[in-house]
Amino acid sequence: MATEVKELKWIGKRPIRPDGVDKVTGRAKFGADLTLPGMLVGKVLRSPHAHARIKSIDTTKARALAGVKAVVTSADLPELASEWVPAGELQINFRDLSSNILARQKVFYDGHAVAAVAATSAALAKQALALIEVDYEVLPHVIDVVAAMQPEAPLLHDDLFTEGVTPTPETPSNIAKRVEFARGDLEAGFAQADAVVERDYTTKPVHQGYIEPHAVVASTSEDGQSEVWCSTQGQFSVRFYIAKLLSMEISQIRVTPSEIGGGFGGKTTVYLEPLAVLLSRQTGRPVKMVMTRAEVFRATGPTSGAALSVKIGATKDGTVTAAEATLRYQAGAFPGSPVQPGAMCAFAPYAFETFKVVGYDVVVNRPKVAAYRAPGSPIAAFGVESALDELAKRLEIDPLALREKNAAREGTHAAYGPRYGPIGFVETLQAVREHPHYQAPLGPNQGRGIASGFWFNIGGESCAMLNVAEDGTVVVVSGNPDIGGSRASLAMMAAEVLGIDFERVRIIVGDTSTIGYTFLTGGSRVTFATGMAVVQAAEDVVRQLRERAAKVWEISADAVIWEDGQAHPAGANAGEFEPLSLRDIAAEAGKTGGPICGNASLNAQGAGPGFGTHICDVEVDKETGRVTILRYTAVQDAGRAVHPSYVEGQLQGGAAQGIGWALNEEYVYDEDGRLQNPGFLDYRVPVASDLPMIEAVIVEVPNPNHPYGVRGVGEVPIVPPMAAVANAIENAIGVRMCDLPMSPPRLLAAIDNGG
Amino acid sequence: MDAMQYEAPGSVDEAVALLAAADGAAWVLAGGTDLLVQLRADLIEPGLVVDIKGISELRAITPENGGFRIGAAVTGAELGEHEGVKAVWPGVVEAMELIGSVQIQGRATLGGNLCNASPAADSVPALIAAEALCSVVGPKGRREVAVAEVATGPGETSLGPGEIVVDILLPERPARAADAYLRFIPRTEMDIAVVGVAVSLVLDERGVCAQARVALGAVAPRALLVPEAAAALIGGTVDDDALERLAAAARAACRPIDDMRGTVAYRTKVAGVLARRAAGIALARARSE
Amino acid sequence: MVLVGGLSQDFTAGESQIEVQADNVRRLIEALDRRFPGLGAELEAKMAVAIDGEIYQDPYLEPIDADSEVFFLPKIGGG
Amino acid sequence: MAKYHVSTSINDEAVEFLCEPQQTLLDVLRDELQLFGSKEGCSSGDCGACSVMLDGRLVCACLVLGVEAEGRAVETIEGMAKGDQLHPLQQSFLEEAALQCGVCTPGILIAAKALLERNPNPTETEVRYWLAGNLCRCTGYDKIVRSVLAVAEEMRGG
Repeated sequence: MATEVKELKWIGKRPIRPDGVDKVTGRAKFGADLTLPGMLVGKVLRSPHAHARIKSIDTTKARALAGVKAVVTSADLPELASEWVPAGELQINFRDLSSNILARQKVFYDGHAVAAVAATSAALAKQALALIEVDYEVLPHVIDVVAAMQPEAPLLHDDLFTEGVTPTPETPSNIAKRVEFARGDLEAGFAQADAVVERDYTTKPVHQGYIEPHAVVASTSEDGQSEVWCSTQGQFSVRFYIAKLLSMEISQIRVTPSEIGGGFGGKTTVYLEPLAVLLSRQTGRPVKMVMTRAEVFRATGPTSGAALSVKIGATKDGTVTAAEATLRYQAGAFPGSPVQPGAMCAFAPYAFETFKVVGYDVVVNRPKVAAYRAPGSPIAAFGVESALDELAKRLEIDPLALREKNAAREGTHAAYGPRYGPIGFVETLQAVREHPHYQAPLGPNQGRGIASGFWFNIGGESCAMLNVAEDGTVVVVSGNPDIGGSRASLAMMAAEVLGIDFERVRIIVGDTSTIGYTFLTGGSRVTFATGMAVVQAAEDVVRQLRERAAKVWEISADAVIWEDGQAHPAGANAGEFEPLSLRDIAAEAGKTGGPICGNASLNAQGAGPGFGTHICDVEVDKETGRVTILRYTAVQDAGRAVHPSYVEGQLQGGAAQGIGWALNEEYVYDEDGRLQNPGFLDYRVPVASDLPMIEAVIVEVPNPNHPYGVRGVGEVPIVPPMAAVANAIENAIGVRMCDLPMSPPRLLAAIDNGG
Repeated sequence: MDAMQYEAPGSVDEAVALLAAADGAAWVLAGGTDLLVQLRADLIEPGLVVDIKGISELRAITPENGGFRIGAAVTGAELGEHEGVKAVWPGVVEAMELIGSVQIQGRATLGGNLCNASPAADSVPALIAAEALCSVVGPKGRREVAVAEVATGPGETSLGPGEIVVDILLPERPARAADAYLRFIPRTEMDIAVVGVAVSLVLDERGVCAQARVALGAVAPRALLVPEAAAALIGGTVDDDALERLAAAARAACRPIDDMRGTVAYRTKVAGVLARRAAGIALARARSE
Repeated sequence: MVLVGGLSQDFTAGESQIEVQADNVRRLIEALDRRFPGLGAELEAKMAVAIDGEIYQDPYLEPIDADSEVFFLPKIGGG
Repeated sequence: MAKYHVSTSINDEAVEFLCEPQQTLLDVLRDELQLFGSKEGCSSGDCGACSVMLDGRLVCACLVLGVEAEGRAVETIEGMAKGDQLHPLQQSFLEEAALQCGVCTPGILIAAKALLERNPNPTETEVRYWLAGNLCRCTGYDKIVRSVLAVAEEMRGG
């Protein structure tokens, strides 16, 4: 790679992020931090039932309350046909999305939105909700994925016929889709095996747990133009969804992303935004809507809970001869679980010749799932990486060696299809082997587990704009909300290309009218794809700078080179001129052709897949079932770490979320299908004292498709932890846990049952 | 919905008068760590909130006959900073300090933890084991009542209309005596107790356990004093055998429910484990006297 | 050579490895649609394509060599 | 609804405001005084994003009524930097990348400052338990804890 020849000035350094000061002083404006004059407060009425037919909704009394300015129900939303529309991120059925935002004939889960009001104060809006009369006919409900797949299960949608089965079934069911990825002769493969592990696993739905609840302010003028300010991972997605759901033209809507207080995939869809626009349109006033924490838990998407069956066989030397998995993922109230990517990821780290993965997308009476970090992959990996560990034990092979033996490498035909280019999985395994943690001594009731994980990483559409100011400083405009420090990495790439100080680059996140379409922040794409756009826009600026210098010197632009932030004559033949800095050229820009502005728009291809391997040490209190995480190391191939601190941050944060998923996070529903723990008290995300330091080890196998070798890093770190913890527990006390979370009551019961 | 009123009286009499006049629609605000959550979640709609933190005697910790009188509005943080109480009743202090985060500790009060009447209140088993008394003042005057008699069930107390708990009296502690409190929570912080166990014991000169009190939290509708568990300790040197009998007695006393925080089986088993461990801590403390 | 993954086997009656002549993705999809009517729209809406290991999320005119290995796979999102 | 008149001190400035009795101090800071640095993450005292100092005690502003601020001193994130001088913790959080999305950051900084004022030489375990009331979902706490420990050392060293 050309970039490796030249020493880099900024890539790999750790400058202070451009948005940092605002965030440590309280100045940064998040979703709920905007107020507008005359603003109304909007609130949502939610279903108390898990499954019910709405016989009628009477809003008369609510409308009559002084101070209430509007009440809306699904009757106020356009009816949309059932069709799957490519909406940037996978497929969206807008009929379902509309019904999720305001229920139509039926409510499908506790917390499902039924009506919304706008009033002059929060207290009045609450009162108005209490005055809306909804007549429900309560229906039998189903929460569990396996139960929902049974023929006699309560049916959520009478028009849902399983897709992916030939012929298409004639009776509706809760199974929305079947997917399959397979290669080779499974039976023959298992016949060759010296040892076979076959296990069932379950995982619970877990919430992204972003600390900032969903929030939006919308203002719609009399000519129908809407301004929307909200906390989202993708302002362009919000704009498209609102347009589609409210039958508006896209150009009528301007969405400004606020600072976003965490998303992890959960803020890639819409809940309040269309309602706020609708209410502001009806009232002619700005409307602010902010979810309570209970609403976040009851009504926004967690990732799927699942039931899996995994079977893996290998010969004595550890060569896997066949692998099979059946994945049953809860989609929530409407189709669309991440079972497909889960099925694709299940065996992705390995060069298995013979395998079969079947996945089922199953609707249940829970909130519709949303994306959560590497959607689908962690669930599948919990099963596969647990089974591999058992297999290693059965074969008396080091679990790391078993993974090395079967690891995917460059040229391996990936389980989901194509051949891998340069990938760094083996390098992560090697880094684990060489890490002092892997050999460190352990005490009684302590155990060590390892597990690996994979995510595709994505590219996609991005724009970037670079404006050179009169003094030679540069403003970058990106179209991606910055959750984890991407403004820093993008500004660093701009500074690198321009050869100027990082401090001379400012960067803002543009609204939908300021910058061209940019696909959302997710899939670990921003530093890769938008980074490519920033590099190209910066190169566009460099091209213009060379042209301007050429004009000043009255030579050909080809005879000008750009080095260390200055234009130089290309060689002796070009003439003798003092170098011109960006500052010099910017000062004279008016005379040489006007302002200097670089642009790029692209659809980035070639995102390099990401792999990681984690080491986890636990200690188990065998009398209470408590698991203490003693030490944790997360190793991952980052391709090239632009700002290593924020890459480490992704590894540490993902690992912490995975540990929560492994040990304590779960949704608890009562018999009536009502969520019992819609708060941070009993939905137990890890607190600071639950965790040790999390050592992040970055391996760099550059992605040849990115100018600096970048791979996405945000998703992979949540994939290995659940199995790493389970494997560590098994090594500590000899008890194999196949059900998440491995909470104290569950672990103690397993210990008492003799494992 | 009537508008809520807020009053911050300067004396106990004033507070009692306000509460008595409000006819049941009033709530006492001490630390507010439960009250404000309920208010926010629309679980309660008080007509009047009486903030008792402005009453100086409710904020004081006063030595009394070798023990301490602790105002009902003393916070966990204030109690934890009081070296005197900590030295005499370490179990009570550690129980109070386990409640919530540092932020909660800055607000949550001993009286509030008692009167909120949660079966899982951390300070209550420790206070019961310590044989603490509380002073209750109401329209009919002042009375003293054992801490164990305040809560009658989840969210229910024996306090009459207009009555408030004004202070809690921790008695003098004999020589070679100590207490300890342990609870189990799924995380290391921030959770409600799944099981809580307090043990208070007194050793004689030979190291034989002369007196003991064992109280359990979160395993019944209210905190339980378990004399059978104490009996397992009394009269012996608190050896392994006694600790096993203690654990068995603690388990036998449990009448828990299954809920999202723990199962019947889990709570019962862990009550025995914690009883044994808490007794071990109390014993070590008493021996080091 | 074309390998068809995932969903589209509905259309191809289980055939998973198909030889097709096409010099770019657009022509390939047209050729497949002629052979399996309806498959083209399905591929365009839901599938990404990998040409010799390189994944294109929104493929259109990407060139395909005579000996290229092409693989259709579901489009990927992310958190 | 009758409003209450409250005189208080916020970041060393005398402030008067009107509020309804059920409004929390957090509601007042954000909705009445436009001090948006304190964040609302849960309104139940579980996340710590609204951490402020009240008469020198660390509290969740969501668990304090606005009327309770009468005659008392409130310190918020907006008062942490002095003029253009960031507090060492603020500076360290920037340098050590101890924040990602940043929504928990104001509360964590207030809590960490309270810790160091009380205990200038905390252990890692003490830092972790002190900050247990401040949820962070992005960082896994690693860089936050390191940053607090580094500042403690720096401040001790003078």
